[in-house]
Amino acid sequence: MKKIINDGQNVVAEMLSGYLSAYSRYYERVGNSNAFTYKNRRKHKVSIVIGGGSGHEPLFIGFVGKGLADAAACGNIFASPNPELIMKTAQAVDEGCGVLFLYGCYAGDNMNFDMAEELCALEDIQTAHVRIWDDCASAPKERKETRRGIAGDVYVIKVAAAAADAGYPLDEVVRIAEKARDNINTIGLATSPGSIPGLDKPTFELGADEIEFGMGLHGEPGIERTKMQPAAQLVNRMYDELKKEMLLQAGQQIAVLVNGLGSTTLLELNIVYHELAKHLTADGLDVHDVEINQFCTCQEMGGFSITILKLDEELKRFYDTACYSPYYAREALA
Amino acid sequence: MKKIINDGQNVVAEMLSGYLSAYSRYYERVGNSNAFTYKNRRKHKVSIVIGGGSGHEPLFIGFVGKGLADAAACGNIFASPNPELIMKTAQAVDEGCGVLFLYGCYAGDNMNFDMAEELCALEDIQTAHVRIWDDCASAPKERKETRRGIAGDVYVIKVAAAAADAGYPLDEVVRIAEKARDNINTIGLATSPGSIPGLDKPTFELGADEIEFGMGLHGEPGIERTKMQPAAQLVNRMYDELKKEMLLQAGQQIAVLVNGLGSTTLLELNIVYHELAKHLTADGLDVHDVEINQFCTCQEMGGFSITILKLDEELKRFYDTACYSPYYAREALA
Amino acid sequence: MKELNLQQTMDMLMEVCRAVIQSKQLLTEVDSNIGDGDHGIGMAGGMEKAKAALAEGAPFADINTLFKTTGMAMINTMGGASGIIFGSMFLGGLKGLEPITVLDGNTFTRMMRGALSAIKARGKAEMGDKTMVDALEPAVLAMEKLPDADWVTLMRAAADAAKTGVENTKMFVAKFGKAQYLGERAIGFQDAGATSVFIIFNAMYEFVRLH
Amino acid sequence: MKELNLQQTMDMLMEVCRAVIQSKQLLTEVDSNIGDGDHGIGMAGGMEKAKAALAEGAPFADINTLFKTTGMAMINTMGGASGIIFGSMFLGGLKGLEPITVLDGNTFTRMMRGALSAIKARGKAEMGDKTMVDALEPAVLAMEKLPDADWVTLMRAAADAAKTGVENTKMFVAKFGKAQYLGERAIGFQDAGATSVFIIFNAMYEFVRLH
Ligand SMILES: Nc1ncnc2c1ncn2[C@@H]1O[C@H](COP(=O)(O)OP(=O)(O)O)[C@@H](O)[C@H]1O
Ligand SMILES: Nc1ncnc2c1ncn2[C@@H]1O[C@H](COP(=O)(O)OP(=O)(O)O)[C@@H](O)[C@H]1O
Ligand SMILES: [Mg+2]
Ligand SMILES: [Mg+2]
Ligand SMILES: [Mg+2]
Ligand SMILES: [Mg+2]
Repeated sequence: MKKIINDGQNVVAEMLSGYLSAYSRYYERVGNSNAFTYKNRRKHKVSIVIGGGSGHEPLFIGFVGKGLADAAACGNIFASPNPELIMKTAQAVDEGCGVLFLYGCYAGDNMNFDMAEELCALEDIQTAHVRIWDDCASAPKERKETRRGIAGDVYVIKVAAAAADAGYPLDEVVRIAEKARDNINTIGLATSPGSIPGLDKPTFELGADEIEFGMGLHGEPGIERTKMQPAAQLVNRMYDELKKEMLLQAGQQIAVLVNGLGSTTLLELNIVYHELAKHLTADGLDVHDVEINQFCTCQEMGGFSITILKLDEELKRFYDTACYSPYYAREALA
Repeated sequence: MKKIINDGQNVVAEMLSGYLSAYSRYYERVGNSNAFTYKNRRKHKVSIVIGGGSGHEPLFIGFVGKGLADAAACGNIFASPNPELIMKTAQAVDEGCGVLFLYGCYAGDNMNFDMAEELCALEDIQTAHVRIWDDCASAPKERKETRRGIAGDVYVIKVAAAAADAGYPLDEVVRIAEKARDNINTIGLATSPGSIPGLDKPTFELGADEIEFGMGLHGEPGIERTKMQPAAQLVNRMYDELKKEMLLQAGQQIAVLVNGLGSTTLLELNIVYHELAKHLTADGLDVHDVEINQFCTCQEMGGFSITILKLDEELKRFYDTACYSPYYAREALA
Repeated sequence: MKELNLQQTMDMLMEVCRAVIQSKQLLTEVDSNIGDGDHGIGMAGGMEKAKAALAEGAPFADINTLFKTTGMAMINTMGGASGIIFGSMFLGGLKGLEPITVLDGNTFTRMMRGALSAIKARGKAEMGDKTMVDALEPAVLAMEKLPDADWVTLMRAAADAAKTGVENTKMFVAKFGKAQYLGERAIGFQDAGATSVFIIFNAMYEFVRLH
Repeated sequence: MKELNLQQTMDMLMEVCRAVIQSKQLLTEVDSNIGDGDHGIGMAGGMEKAKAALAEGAPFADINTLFKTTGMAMINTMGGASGIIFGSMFLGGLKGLEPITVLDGNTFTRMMRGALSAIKARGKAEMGDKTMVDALEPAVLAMEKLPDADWVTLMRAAADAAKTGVENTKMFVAKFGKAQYLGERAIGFQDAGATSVFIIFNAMYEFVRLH
């Protein structure tokens, strides 16, 4: 694995050093830790703190900014940040209106954020959390609280941050974030593995002609391994899963994210949407907005995911506001 | 090569179908060709038309939009668009104030755009062109008109489009675009090849432990093949080349772009800037702005490039304006 | 040997750090089979930091601080599931413990029982869920069956029980961590965290055996 | 055979298309060695489109339109350096040519001279620059040495000269196209475009030989 790094141990600190000095206009490091805040955040509002394992860039570093999260706490590669770091990050942005933690539902994140909330309580910081579990390939619907959080994180962060910016109190921001979370599903597929910087073996193996539906962002196994197929068939299969899971119906308003996992090109991702759009049109869905990008990756993993967010008027209001970070910028939608 | 495509012949048309239906808010196809225009472009101004071979996404499709180009003509993978397509694209956005073509300096692009200008003349469309030749590894300074255009395209497009939006006449926009072009250099390195969709062999070969400095965006050979090295050393070498080439001096104001070639992750690119920033600081350069992103790729090629733009007050004025496309969005800089 | 003094306890913890660091490759492989492959990096990194913190913090006033330093270093550098779980292995037994400067087997057994409770409270895993609990709980039970034993006997029993626990994890489907998504496919593979527990007790056993 | 009628000319161009399409793999490999590897895709794609355009456009009023249809199809589907260069190979000789319905060798030779001039004007390449000019120019010169020759003689000479031209490109450093950046390292490899020129003339030779 040829990785452009210096030393496997220091990758996260060095990445943040690069990011925060390049974008010092926007960001400020928390002490000399692996966490940072958005400088121009609105005051007197619920603070949004995001975080998780590193290695999925631009998530989480690219979802802090205007109309987005107020701060991010970055763990080591594929490992949750620690409780003290999370607490310090919350402390750095707390405005006395409470802090909402948004993170993907993984054992490590759950435990570290839980303990961080205990530490915050000792510091008199009011907290809440919403765990994101959008990956419908990772567990059956009845056990959805054990599902993984993947690209759907992006929508939850966007919507919750807009609600916080709109001045909603903590319990309302939680309600809206949970509503978004409960209206989002994602399914992915992998064509080739990523690798952990500093290790010389990839995170998993796939035959030269194989792909896996539903594979997780760290190479966790999915629901089916098959031979490689043309884009149209791959998208068919994935859309079917989402349609069943989400009970999609004509007239339903949705937002759609086609997300590349790392080395799959924008050319390919746009072809994926070319195929997906046919289904959405045929089923009479009302497509409010679409993003085709690399938002939630697993190093140079090959493959992509499709995320659908069902919108109602309230969610749409928060979805539509402008946001800005170096990796996720949108003008306000009309 | 596992590519998420349907058919090697149709990739560009299908990619554009996906892109233009996802972002129909912003874009409109020219007829049913592989070209499109920005819907909300300013009127009564010089029109900026960009284009070149596909396969380098987000270039060129992602550099059309607010404060950016007015239209793009997309060729087949790694092949210039044809003269008729270019002419039709120009025709679609011509406001009677002239059309400026911006493209990378490659034999195919040069000939096709030249012939397109001849076709435009027959249609009474006033035209001009600026060829971009920023890759200082591709030829010595004395023959810089034969150098390749790579990531530096982004800056020339940004600055020229801002000048056009500011209402400058064609000859002035040409002057400013050329000034930008003449103040930009880029050097890249490749760690692994990309592949042309539909072909099953990569575009070139590199040993498991080898990298190549100065390799072109289609696998054209560079200036030196060496063993893989830590990020710090790679950046040293590249910065040295740029410093020599551009005669960088303390106090010079610059903008910097660290660009990933495809599968090299944002984690790595940010580490590259972590190293680069040390040199820039040590040399007393005045870093006005930095971007770390994947703007100009070669499919899933591994590696990155560093671009430096020397700014003066005029260039800075145009650099600083806001711009928006799904893949390149920036707020106005203070 | 019935008691370890402060220096000996410190040396034993240092030995634990070294053993885990040396097992980085093994732990990477075990976690790669059914997890995400980072357990070796994580544990080795945490133990590097613990070693450094112990070296830097010396001399220590009491054994409590030794354990606290180790546990906090792990939690705060590793992050991840195992940072908090393995940090708790060193921290979780300190609650309510008066400052001590000698460590006898009974006290250590009580500390490990406290750690086990903390870990189970935090992580909700029970025996059979294919986690480090499958190694830690048998080790604690084995130690509890040997009140007033000397350190060598105690640690041999703990390491043996942990080892059996590791073997048992092969039979289980995972309920926590990244292996849970594998379902039946995880069967046949041992749990990474359980392997670390064995390495830790085994290092302690080797230490007391040689001193 | 001294003259081709309209249908024969059409059949010959179809044969050229087929031959190039069949050489896709070879052209890919040749371009991969010292270029970007897309010449096979480009030429095959252009010729597919030319074939379709010829089939669709038939019946044609004159031979001029046959060549124009082929050349325009290539330019407008291939793009790239070779789209315009090879499109010009079919278009470039039409300037000033009265509509014709039979094609004799002298006219064809003049057309190829016109094409060569157009290509050199557009692309600025000269003999020795390691481009398709290195195959086309010798072919034109060879044909010009055979006024009033029958088609088989003429085309054999053209194909032979092109073949030698291809061989010669191996000795050159490239001045145009993506191989230029290779400098000395391009020596030993033949030029992709020159290879296509040979394939085109050779297909014509095979066609007239068999008819
Ligand atoms: N809820 C839990 N309770 C106890 N141990 C756990 C729990 N979740 C995970 N573990 C332990 O952590 C180990 C995984 O550690 P590691 O690979 O470092 O973390 P991650 O799963 O975040 O990659 C598992 O092998 C298991 O023993
Ligand atoms: N300026 C030129 N004049 C004549 N032929 C050229 C010129 N530039 C390139 N060619 C021909 O085009 C061929 C390359 O074609 P192709 O691979 O399809 O285009 P590209 O170089 O854009 O990838 C070269 O082998 C060469 O013969
Ligand atoms: Mg992990
Ligand atoms: Mg090409
Ligand atoms: Mg792990
Ligand atoms: Mg080529």
